[in-house]
Amino acid sequence: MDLSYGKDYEAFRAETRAFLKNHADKHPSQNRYDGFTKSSRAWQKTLIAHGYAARTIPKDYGGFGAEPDILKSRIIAEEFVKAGAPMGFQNQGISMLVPTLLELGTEEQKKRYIPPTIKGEMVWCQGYSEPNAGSDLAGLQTRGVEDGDDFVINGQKIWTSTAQIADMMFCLVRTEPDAPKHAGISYILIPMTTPGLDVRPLTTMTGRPEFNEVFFTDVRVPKKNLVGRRGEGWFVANATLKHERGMLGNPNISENRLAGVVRLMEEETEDGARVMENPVFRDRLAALQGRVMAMRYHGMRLLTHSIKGTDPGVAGMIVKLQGCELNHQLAALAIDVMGEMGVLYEDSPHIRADGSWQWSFMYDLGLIIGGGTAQIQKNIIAERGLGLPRGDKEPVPVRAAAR
Amino acid sequence: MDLSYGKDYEAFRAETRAFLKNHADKHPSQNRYDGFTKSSRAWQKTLIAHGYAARTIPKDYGGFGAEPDILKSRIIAEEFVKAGAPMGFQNQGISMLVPTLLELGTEEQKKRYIPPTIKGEMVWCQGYSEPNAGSDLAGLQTRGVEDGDDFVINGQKIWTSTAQIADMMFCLVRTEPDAPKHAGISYILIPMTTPGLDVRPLTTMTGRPEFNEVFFTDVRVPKKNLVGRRGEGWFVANATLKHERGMLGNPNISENRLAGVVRLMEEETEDGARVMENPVFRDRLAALQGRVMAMRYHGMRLLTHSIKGTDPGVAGMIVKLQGCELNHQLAALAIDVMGEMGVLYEDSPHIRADGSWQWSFMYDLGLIIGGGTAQIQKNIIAERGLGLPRGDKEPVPVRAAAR
Amino acid sequence: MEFALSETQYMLQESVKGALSRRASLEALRAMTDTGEGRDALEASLKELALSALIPPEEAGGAGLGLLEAALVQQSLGSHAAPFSFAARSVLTPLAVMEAGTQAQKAEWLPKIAEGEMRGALALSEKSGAREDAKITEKNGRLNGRALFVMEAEDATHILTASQDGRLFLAPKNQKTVKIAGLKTIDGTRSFAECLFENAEAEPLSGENARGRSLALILSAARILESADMLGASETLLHMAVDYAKVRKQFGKLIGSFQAVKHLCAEMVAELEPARALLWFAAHDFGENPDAAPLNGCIVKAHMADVARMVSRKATEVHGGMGFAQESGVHFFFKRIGVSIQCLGGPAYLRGEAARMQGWA
Amino acid sequence: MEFALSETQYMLQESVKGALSRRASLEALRAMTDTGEGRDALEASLKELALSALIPPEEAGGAGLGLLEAALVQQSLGSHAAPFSFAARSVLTPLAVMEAGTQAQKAEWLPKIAEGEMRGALALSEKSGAREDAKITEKNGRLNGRALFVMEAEDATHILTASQDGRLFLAPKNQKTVKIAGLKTIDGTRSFAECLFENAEAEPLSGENARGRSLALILSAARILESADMLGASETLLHMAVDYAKVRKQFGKLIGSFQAVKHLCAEMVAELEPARALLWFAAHDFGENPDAAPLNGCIVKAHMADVARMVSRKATEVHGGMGFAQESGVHFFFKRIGVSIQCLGGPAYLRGEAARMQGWA
Repeated sequence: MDLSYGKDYEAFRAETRAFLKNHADKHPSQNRYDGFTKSSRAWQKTLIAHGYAARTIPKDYGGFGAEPDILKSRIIAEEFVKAGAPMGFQNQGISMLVPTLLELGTEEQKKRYIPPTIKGEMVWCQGYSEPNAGSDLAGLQTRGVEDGDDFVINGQKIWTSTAQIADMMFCLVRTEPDAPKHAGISYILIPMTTPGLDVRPLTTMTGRPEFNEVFFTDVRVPKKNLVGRRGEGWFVANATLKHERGMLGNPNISENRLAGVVRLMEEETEDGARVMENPVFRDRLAALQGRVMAMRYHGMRLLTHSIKGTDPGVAGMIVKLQGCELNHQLAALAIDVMGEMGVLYEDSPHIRADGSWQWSFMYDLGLIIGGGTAQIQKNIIAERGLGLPRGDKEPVPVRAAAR
Repeated sequence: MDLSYGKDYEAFRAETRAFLKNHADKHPSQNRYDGFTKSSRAWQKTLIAHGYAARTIPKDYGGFGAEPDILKSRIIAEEFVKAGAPMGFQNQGISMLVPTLLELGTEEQKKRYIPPTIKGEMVWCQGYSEPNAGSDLAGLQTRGVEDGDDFVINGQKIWTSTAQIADMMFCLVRTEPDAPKHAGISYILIPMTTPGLDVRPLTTMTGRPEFNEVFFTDVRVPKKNLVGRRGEGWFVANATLKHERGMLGNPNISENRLAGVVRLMEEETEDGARVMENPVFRDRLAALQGRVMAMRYHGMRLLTHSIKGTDPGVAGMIVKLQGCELNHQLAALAIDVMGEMGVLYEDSPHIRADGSWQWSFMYDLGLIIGGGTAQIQKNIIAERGLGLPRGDKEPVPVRAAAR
Repeated sequence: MEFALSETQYMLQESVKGALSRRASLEALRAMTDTGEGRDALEASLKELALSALIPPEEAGGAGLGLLEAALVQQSLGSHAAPFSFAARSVLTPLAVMEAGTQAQKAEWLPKIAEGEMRGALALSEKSGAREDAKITEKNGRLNGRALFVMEAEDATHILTASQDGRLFLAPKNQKTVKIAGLKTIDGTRSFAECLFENAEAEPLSGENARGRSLALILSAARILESADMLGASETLLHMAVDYAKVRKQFGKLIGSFQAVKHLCAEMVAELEPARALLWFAAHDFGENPDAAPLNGCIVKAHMADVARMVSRKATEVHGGMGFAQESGVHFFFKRIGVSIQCLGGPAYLRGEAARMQGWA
Repeated sequence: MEFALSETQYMLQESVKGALSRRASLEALRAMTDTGEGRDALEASLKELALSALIPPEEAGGAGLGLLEAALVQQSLGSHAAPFSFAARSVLTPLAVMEAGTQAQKAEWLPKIAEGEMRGALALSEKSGAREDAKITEKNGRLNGRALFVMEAEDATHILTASQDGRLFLAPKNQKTVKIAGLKTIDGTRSFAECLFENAEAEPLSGENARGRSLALILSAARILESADMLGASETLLHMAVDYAKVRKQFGKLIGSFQAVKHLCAEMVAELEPARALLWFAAHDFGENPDAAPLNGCIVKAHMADVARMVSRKATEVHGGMGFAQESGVHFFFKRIGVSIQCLGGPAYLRGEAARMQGWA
């Protein structure tokens, strides 16, 4: 048991800090940082050059070409957060598509797509979910019919974030309708400018168009845009999904939120008394603190497994379920602490923190549902983690997380 | 909406009070009143004579012969509780077997069994559950094979309360092993003195032998002890079960417990301060008070349906689930209020209320599980109450409540 | 003994629901909250039911009904998330006048309330845990100070408020010394505002029955009505979830056949039905036993808030992703409940009050 | 960076579990709690592992290990609900001597503790919310007063306690001025007693490091050990439930194939795994960062108590009626957890303490 990082890593940390100090005035602001501006692309370029972004992507494809090192990645994340500097781009293209191409793409696909993607010059969206393929992702019905050198695609995707600004979509399409459910799906890269492709915003409970629906009417895509073999898209997608692991349930989010609730309880008053003086709220706060700490050290345990390359077993399967719920509960406490001021929204007078607690409370519920509902997560934990028998016709699907 | 009982009923209440006043020194103590003593039988006889027990049982079978009147029954219950006088016998013979015989028994069976049962001279136990037939009661395997004028019974029953003192058992036995699951079961009355019948106490979590196991080895019972027709026992048992409704989840129990917790919080101290001064416990108490009140008025709503003979729909299906859970939560709060003193048990020094809070906490969990687990209750509510579709092979069983 | 709605009460509720089904369907609600279109038709349709005359006595041209009837109407409004002012305007204002007004005030205001000419907003949120510097003081018959979370101020003619010492006042809204600014909440179906009194004229409700109790009674009635609204919204969510579970398929099966979905639905109904009975009791008992009303108001609203929050969570989960999309309409009820939970005291505040009222604290 | 048990730590835990599997199976446990039969064999078997020498430093003949190792042992004991005194005797007493004793006291007691000749009981429950009139005062080197819920007094030679002003004392148990009476709890696997000091002799632990902090540290270690015991008992309950769900059939199917049963099991493990990490951290950090130990002790025990109560409920439910029958053995763990939850402060008390320590209250 050693919670320190050791001398070599502390040297790397010092190096990172020095870089950040030298570049303190050279990066764009972290707020609403979406990576698609001139200044953010310039910052990304600097980061790649110094090995703080696209760190393990081979130099041939525009990356820094370092060996994977989880602790160094974590140190980078820790120091960037401390310095308030924006990290390298984190989007579905970089976190999901690029690793998939590295593993299963053709040389041509790698050369063509990876460099602009990691520079932020090519933006991707994910075309997995459909209106009738939610928890049951493999039930997807968007069809691609072979026609000469192309596939002609018809159907609909939903829950497609960033579709409105994306250049490309990586998409699951049923190309062999008569094959068994999990076979007959292909993984295809589709330019968003292809005629017949229509993006419509999807407004959620939060009141914001967080996602899109994408409609396909005779969308023609060349066959060379297939990743992996035709009919093996389900397995290509699984390769993608494993890279997505850990994007949700990040304990840092919970820790920041906990600190935010503490500040809120110090500041907010009820009948002139600070809410922190209310023992009932203090009790809820302390209970959530216990949960946050448990998730923090649980995360360190999983990190250790990653470093060692060992399998954490069932412990590795619970992060999404517990982490999303915890964040939701922290937001719920914040709202209750604010009372009536906690339901203000948008540009209302008296609003606290731009309404972000309310937004989180609702968005977190979306996260609890999305990427495999809490119910599906529990099935997975019970069946894969604890070895309980599968029920008839209640299969555990492979699911995308945030989309 | 009228929460009063009306003039006629208040007259009946006055009459009841007068009876209780006149008999204040003529009844046995209410504590650990099990109805099987000389004095309790004498009291039962008095109650029947005045119409406060066996009230609606026809005079031909030793009852009082009144028309059913739910409000009068309720007034009797209210006034007896207020006066601290023991009610008429409430046991499985009276609440389950007697109504079944009245509906489906032969004239000979009625004449033979009802009079001694209501007098407390014949004690019954229920032989339904088996080790492999719990939630799935219809899966029972105790077999009765026809032999001349008898059935010869082999098998095992479990969760049989009062078996150790019972004279008779009403029992479900599989008499046609090749018939479909729910057919082929017969409802048979078995004298507990029959050779081959062996009763062994079953100790529960509470540390007390609350139940028994009953073993049958070539137990020979005459065919005339069949109630209803052979193979129709499942439907006879259903007739029994409907009479059992409302035995669990009695809101009076919750109200008494709530009052008990309030007293406890006034009395118990922590570091010299009354627990009632602790806002965290007050908050829990007030939350449970809301639940207790909701169940009280829910009970009045169901009572109104009973009086009118109308169907309460799904509202009638939730009492066991909610009531047992509420009682369990009240006991949990009481234990937390007492802290370390709350886990004392049996004859320990410093123990509070004879350890009854701990006993309740554990026994209530048994009630939550017994008579159809909370999970089975929820299936019933969803399928029968809300019309959700049955899952394959997850049938909703007919279940016995307390046994 | 009859703990059930009477035929008349049932019919009243049905008639309100009927009008709302015609004028406040999900589609209509979307239009009303997006563009305001359809609001006039809804107002007109409900005007036919003369809801403003529900509470005032017959001699004032009203129906003289009680808080249970009002709660049934509010429950119907909640069940459609209807953008319609009722609680402050048609229940709490007349109740305040009837409880605390002089004979002259009753004679003046009750007929106007029944007619819908006089429409009160409610500015009492600072009496349930004041936030920031919210408070109203009275000096020489003039009001000063700030009220947050004023309910139904839109289109009101008066503001019903209370001074620091607990006396009730009716302040005309249309005076320069009263400044009103809208507050935007997550709930687009009801209006809230903040109200600044700068030496504003106001009429004290100073009848012979006016006492500290009057304020407590109005707060209790307001909490019971919020509870009724939450009950209605929760019922709709339950029904939407059950209906969805009966048609939505995943893995080749109706999702309602999965035990996890069944249990979510069962847990909702198992909490809602007893909560309904508690609401009936509190609303009925309000008229019968005013001494118990303040405590009942706290208990019923704290409990209903817990139940409604649970239902809004679980109903959304049953809907899966669709519950999170505005397309399903779930969000209207989810957010309306979210506001009701905090309005006039969140659960922890109300349980604290309940403890105090029972001498526990 | 390595947040994992070392090979040695893992082997220590396995060796304890191995001894317990042989000597404290469910059947053996039944015999030990019913008649006492088998206790000697268990004692002997664990004596081979020299658990009493775990904490004392090498110069005192001990292994000089830390609280994490001790917690792993206690977790194993909890996982078998083993009727064996370890926490007070072999961890808290030596820690108290090492933390607060003089050089002479260390030299005298630590070797005897390591040998098992000196066996301390813990009388500190009145420092976690005193019940009734429990308190210990010191005057002229003599102790007076009453301690409730003294742990491991059976077979102890000394009682470790603290005076009102927070100084630690070791009182020999075998003196006329110390009266001990057993307390019976729901948990038949551990012994509790009340202890009356009537002008009893006691030795103050008065080394140069003796401070108010010493008491806080011992309390923290005690709470971390209780948490470890709950973790072990909860793990066993989870495993029993999962195993049962894999063999028990109802409706012609394994009950583990029903979604409701799956979800009960998933909910247990989803809470238990992070709680395990929290326990590892608190136990490890105890030696690294004593300033944080008092807070960590409160947080870990409050959290573990919530988790363990949930697990004991759900594991029993998975077992159905069998969970309620003593035959299944579920009750041993259910009740051991029930006692641990309350011991040395229930969740609400500990969260109150945690708030105070962080300056929130």
